[in-house]
Amino acid sequence: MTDMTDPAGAGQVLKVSDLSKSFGALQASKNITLDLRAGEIHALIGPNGAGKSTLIKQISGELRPDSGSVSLLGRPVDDLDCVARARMGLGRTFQISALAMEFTVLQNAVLGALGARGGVFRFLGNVMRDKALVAQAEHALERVGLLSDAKRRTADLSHGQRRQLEVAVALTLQPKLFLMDEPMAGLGAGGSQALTGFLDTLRHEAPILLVEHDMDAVFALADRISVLVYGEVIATGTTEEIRNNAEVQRAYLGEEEPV
Amino acid sequence: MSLILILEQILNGLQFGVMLFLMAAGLTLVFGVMGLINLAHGALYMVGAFAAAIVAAWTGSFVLALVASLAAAAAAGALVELLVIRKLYDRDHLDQVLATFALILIFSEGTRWVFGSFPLFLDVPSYLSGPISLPGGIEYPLYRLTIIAIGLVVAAGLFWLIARTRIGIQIRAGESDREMIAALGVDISKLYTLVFALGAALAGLAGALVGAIQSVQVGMGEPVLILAFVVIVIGGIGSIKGAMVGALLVGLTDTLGGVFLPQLFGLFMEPASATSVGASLASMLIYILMAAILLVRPSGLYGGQH
Amino acid sequence: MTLLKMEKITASYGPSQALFGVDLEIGEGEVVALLGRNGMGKSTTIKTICGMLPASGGALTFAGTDLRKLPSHKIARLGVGLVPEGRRCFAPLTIEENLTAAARPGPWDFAMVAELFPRLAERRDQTASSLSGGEQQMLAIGRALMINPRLLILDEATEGLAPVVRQEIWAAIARLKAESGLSILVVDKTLRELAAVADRAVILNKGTSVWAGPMDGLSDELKDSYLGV
Amino acid sequence: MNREKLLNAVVILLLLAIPLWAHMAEEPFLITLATKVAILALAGVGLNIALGIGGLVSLGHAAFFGIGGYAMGILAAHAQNYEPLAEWPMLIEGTNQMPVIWLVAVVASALAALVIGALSLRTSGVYFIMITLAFGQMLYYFAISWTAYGGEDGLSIWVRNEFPGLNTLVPLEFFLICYVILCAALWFAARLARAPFGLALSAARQCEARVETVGITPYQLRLTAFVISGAITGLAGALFADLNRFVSPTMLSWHTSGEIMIFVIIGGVGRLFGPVIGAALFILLEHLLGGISDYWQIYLGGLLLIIVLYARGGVIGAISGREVAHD
Amino acid sequence: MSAAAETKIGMITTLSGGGAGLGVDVRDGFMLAMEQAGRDDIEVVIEDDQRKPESAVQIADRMIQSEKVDIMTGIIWSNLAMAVVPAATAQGVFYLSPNAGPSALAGKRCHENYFNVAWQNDNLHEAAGAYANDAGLKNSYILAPNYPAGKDALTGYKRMYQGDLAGETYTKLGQTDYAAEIAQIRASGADSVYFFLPGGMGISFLKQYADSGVDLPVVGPAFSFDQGILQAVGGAALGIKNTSQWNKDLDNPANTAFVAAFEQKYERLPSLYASQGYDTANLILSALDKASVDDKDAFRAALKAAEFDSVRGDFKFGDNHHPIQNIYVREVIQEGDVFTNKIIATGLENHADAYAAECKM
Ligand SMILES: Nc1ncnc2c1ncn2[C@@H]1O[C@H](COP(=O)(O)OP(=O)(O)OP(=O)(O)O)[C@@H](O)[C@H]1O
Ligand SMILES: Nc1ncnc2c1ncn2[C@@H]1O[C@H](COP(=O)(O)OP(=O)(O)OP(=O)(O)O)[C@@H](O)[C@H]1O
Ligand SMILES: CC(C)C[C@H](N)C(=O)O
Ligand SMILES: [Mg+2]
Ligand SMILES: [Mg+2]
Repeated sequence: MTDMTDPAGAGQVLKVSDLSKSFGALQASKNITLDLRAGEIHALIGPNGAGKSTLIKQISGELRPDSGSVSLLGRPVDDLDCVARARMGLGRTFQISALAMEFTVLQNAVLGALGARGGVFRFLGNVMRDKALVAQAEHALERVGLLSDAKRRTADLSHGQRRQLEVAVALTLQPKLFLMDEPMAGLGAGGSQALTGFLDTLRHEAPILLVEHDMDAVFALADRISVLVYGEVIATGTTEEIRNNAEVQRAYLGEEEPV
Repeated sequence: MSLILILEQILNGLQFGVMLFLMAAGLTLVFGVMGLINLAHGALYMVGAFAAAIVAAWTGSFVLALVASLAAAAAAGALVELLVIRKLYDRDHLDQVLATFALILIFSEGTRWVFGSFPLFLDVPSYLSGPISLPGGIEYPLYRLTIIAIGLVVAAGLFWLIARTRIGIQIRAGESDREMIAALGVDISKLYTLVFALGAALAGLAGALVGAIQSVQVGMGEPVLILAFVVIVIGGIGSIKGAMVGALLVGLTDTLGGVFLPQLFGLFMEPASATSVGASLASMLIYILMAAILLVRPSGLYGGQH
Repeated sequence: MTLLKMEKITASYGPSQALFGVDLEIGEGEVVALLGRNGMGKSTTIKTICGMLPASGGALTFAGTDLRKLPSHKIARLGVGLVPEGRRCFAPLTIEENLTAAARPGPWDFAMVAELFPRLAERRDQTASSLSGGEQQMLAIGRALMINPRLLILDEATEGLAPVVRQEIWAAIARLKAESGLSILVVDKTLRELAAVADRAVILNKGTSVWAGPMDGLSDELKDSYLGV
Repeated sequence: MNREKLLNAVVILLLLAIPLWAHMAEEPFLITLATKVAILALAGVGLNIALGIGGLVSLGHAAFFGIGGYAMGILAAHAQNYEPLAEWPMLIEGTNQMPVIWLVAVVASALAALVIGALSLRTSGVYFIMITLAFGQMLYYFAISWTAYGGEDGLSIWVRNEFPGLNTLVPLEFFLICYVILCAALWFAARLARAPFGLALSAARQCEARVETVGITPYQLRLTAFVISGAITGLAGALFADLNRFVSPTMLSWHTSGEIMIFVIIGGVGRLFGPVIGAALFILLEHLLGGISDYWQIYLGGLLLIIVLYARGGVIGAISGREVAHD
Repeated sequence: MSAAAETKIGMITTLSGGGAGLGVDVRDGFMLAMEQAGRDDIEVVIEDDQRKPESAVQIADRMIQSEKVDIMTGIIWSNLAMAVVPAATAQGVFYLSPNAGPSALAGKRCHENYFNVAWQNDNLHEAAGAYANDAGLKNSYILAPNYPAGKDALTGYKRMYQGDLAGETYTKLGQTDYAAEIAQIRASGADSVYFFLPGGMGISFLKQYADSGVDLPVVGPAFSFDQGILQAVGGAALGIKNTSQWNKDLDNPANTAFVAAFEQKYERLPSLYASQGYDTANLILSALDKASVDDKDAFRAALKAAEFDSVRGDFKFGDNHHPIQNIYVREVIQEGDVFTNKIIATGLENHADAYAAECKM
């Protein structure tokens, strides 16, 4: 659907080079280099506290790295803030839901559509009567299966429903790539399966950098997997390679590896 | 200007700061630690001063007067917490502002109703009155030195209470998630009543101590309240250490600014307008200080992420 | 012997009713899994047990005590330890302070929790707000254990945890069950992992308990119609 | 029509009907009271844009109210004395024309809001409350010692300023001016809340990170809201000074900020008519209780306490329940 | 209109909050005189201005528009007076000030319907300056709050005082801690201190001054030593000289009767504010005896004549309708356990204010 312009050549939508970040004595990112290519799902796994969310935050622009650089769509974005990066087409979901709780589900989605379209500084005119925006928002809700809840207050949603809404809002942005920090967390078994199916189709719209602890989902979806341990990428490879990597098993997967 | 005078002014600034700390400490407990904006804190300061003045008049004992100020303010605080404040913890700050503003009206006018419109008498006891000589030839009022000492003791005690005791941990946990700490078995309501009463008692003590060298009258708490808010915001809300540093900064800035600014302007302006321009700027100085500090450190000097 | 008994419990969030009749029983030393799709009332059921949401009807007793009349903190003191959905660690407090805030005497103390989750001991002076998601989850479990509960309630306690850690937690739960006779009510999405520890399961659908039985009695139809698997 | 809308309609009609009746019954003071309600409500409508939609708890709105007041005071005082305001770099004369005064008041308070907002919005929460208070207090102390315009004594104007085609000295006509401006501001605030800007601003209050990730900068939203809010409150200040034909530093004091905020809270934060109902109720109470005893403020305090404890979401919240999320 | 209320008087004064003591005294003095007159054709409407100028303006509007009062009075504070008086007198209402006397209303902006029954703001300070000369003070340190009345005060003092100034300080309005100023005074080499700090500010200053060990003689206007605050200051004020146009020991029959009646009715000693309220009421009563308020010219002339028994003894108005009167030097003394003042000298005789020349009436 999205036509990927590809100035960097190698199909790279996102390129992280040599990124480092410390919190005091704790080095949360150590010379991380990694990329995301058109049409793929690149999973990032690793033990709790390994620095996955910290990396995501540096890519999205919420945190500034100490050194190293990030490029989006072939362009270095190190001096852009997270708003500017979002405008370039970076969509993300949060590990802990970040939604406007007093809004209806639909309003949250419309907000996304509004951000994507621009024209926020309009002081007259009813935004919820803006057909184009609402249609775009409803379409996104429908895709995650929340359309029937469109009129409910976001605060009244269950935990899992909020996760779905997060994804829907990211969809309204029609981003050129997604950063997803544990989208499966809190979804029931059924919900996880459904979302897995959905992400599988989404990769063709925009590639996804996926942080996830749900190994069923990761192994089902990922084209490539990178493993982060103590802030360092210790391995990158295909599902098979990673599954059989002894170091990864020890540090992350454990013995009784899920089938 | 002689060195002695400068030293004396610095001492004055410190003492004013410690005085502010006594007030700010209670406010920080309630505001920072319990997450409640309590505009009525100044009213509790007034209650303490009035209680002290009355007991001093009856008994002639300053110590008893101080005890009375602690007791009366703590009792008023506990009562207010049980009847009103308790219903406000899970409200937003705005409801708290309105409710505690209403409490100011009730306390102030109630006090005026009972005690009349004229200020009351409360004086420094004879054993603390008059100046003493400090090394270096500084003459300094003994009473003010006593206030500095009391303030430092209270600061140490509070710091220990909040940072080191289990009660302190529970109070802070309650501020972060009240429902959760209750679900873990802590009777947070009782704890908060106690804390509120403690904060009130500190305000009452400050009122009594300060009342002895200022005027004991209706509305006396209000200007101090604003300054105390300035102090805890500069220091960072919820931080006892911040309240201490903030109080000293405000005390020194206010005192030294009032003294030196007019002289500074006198260097290049004619004397009459220098005093007046200098005095105007001195009045604004602590607010300028607060704005400047918040611009550099948006959550105060020692503030967390409030 | 029955520790917790819940009969025909109903509850509402303001005007909107969320529970329409939940029956649930947990015996001493038993591990019960509470199942159901998103939004079916699992967390709400837990909140009514812990006194965080009043039940509007039905009966609820814990070791013979009527819980419906008790405030939240008294219920906890009877021995109900909660690991809530979404962790809810005390953000500005350090790990150590989080753990000691509500600690009650008993076998579980800081050393035991540190043994279970060594990461927490390493970071004991770091504030909860700066912990990674998984670290916060460990902290929440440790915190609930520190009150030395008779009934431990885990609401999505393994959410966001790395597989190794999850295995450790399941192992820890299995150990708790075997060694201390602790009763456990657990909500989790990974049926496979639940099956290893849970004795019985209760399924909720739209705020009503629709099935209860032994864990291995979960048929594929049940899973399909109520869990969407 | 839901209950809130019905209530709003009743209030706005009553606010018009009472002065009309008072005019016929020759009760001019009632008109003055209604004018005061309209003006203070206008100030509240301004604050409510920042506070209710944007969540910006400003305890410094007296600054804008006072700047509006001084805009009127200074311009009119110069017009009255035939002394030009400035001769250099160009000749600026005072004026007693309301439209010009309003324009100056709006521009001056908007500029002040731009500066104060740009600095203050770097903080948030309680710190924001206090930094806005600090800027307000700076202006307050400045005005007290600014003897050129009266210092604490303030500035008195002999006659009310003029509005083309109306006799502003007739209480009813001045009321109508204020009433129309209030209605216009309410209309604008209602549209704003539903407009794209309102949606984004409200979202920024509820969840800043969400707004950023959809590519909108919360700071810009808030600053814009703060400037609009300050400008409306400034306009109210100019009208208030004209109502009293007097301006003084009290308009700049934190009490004034507190009172405007209290109107909004009493009525209901974020409710369109919150400031109108709050101002009306507060002024009515003040007026009625004043006669009861010297200690009337005790009763006022008691009533406010009852409102805050038992009427969640302010008076409007108590009457019409939880806000309906708009279509 | 019924015969019961032919004249309506509106009193706006401060009855709530911190400054209420002054308003209460003015009101009580005023109402005492009214009660003594026992006239049923006068109605007095009293309203609390809460010390807010805007409230005062609106109350004034109401009194003039709705209550249709003929005479207004009561305002304590200059800033409130500046807000209310020009508009009220312009609308044809008589305003008699029982306390505030801002210089503008005595000079450029004087008005035929405005009478000040107390003093022009500078007067007591001028007397204090004159007293300082007589007492041989040569190097005063002077301080006042940084607001117009404070500036008037120091201007007034300096107008008469001939010695040097060891220092001049404007403090913050509402300041309560004076340690820094007292240290300055100690170091300044002054031989005396003059301060104008009304209300709580003065109480604080005096207590702190007494505790500091600085023992230079202190002079002040009566506002810093009025009956309402002396009890609160206590022994710290004993012996201090201050200037006032009135004191309870002024020896004239009207005053003796007033002091006795006031004490009996209110169970406290009257303050100068109470005396001013009492005089204001009696002035109105004396004018009403001669003319109806409806005849404005006649009534104005009757007021101007000021033929009433003032508790100050002789009392007359200058051309700008401000008093020409004696101003006395008082000393703070203790009678039993009550602190009060006694007159020790006459500071200025038949003193008129400095702004009269600017008044074109
Ligand atoms: N602001 C901060 N200050 C100090 N330490 C921090 C801060 N933010 C994160 N950390 C630490 O950095 C490490 C990496 O955290 P991060 O949130 O990136 O982990 P993660 O890989 O996302 O883990 P999880 O899978 O549990 O979410 C953790 O040890 C965490 O405690
Ligand atoms: N605070 C609330 N206010 C109003 N309604 C709520 C609230 N919390 C939950 N609900 C509603 O109550 C119902 C039950 O929610 P609950 O959180 O118990 O579901 P759950 O089974 O725990 O789901 P999940 O697996 O997604 O956590 C849902 O329909 C939800 O929308
Ligand atoms: C009581 C007096 C000191 C009042 C003073 N005249 C003032 O203007 O405020
Ligand atoms: Mg993470
Ligand atoms: Mg749940």
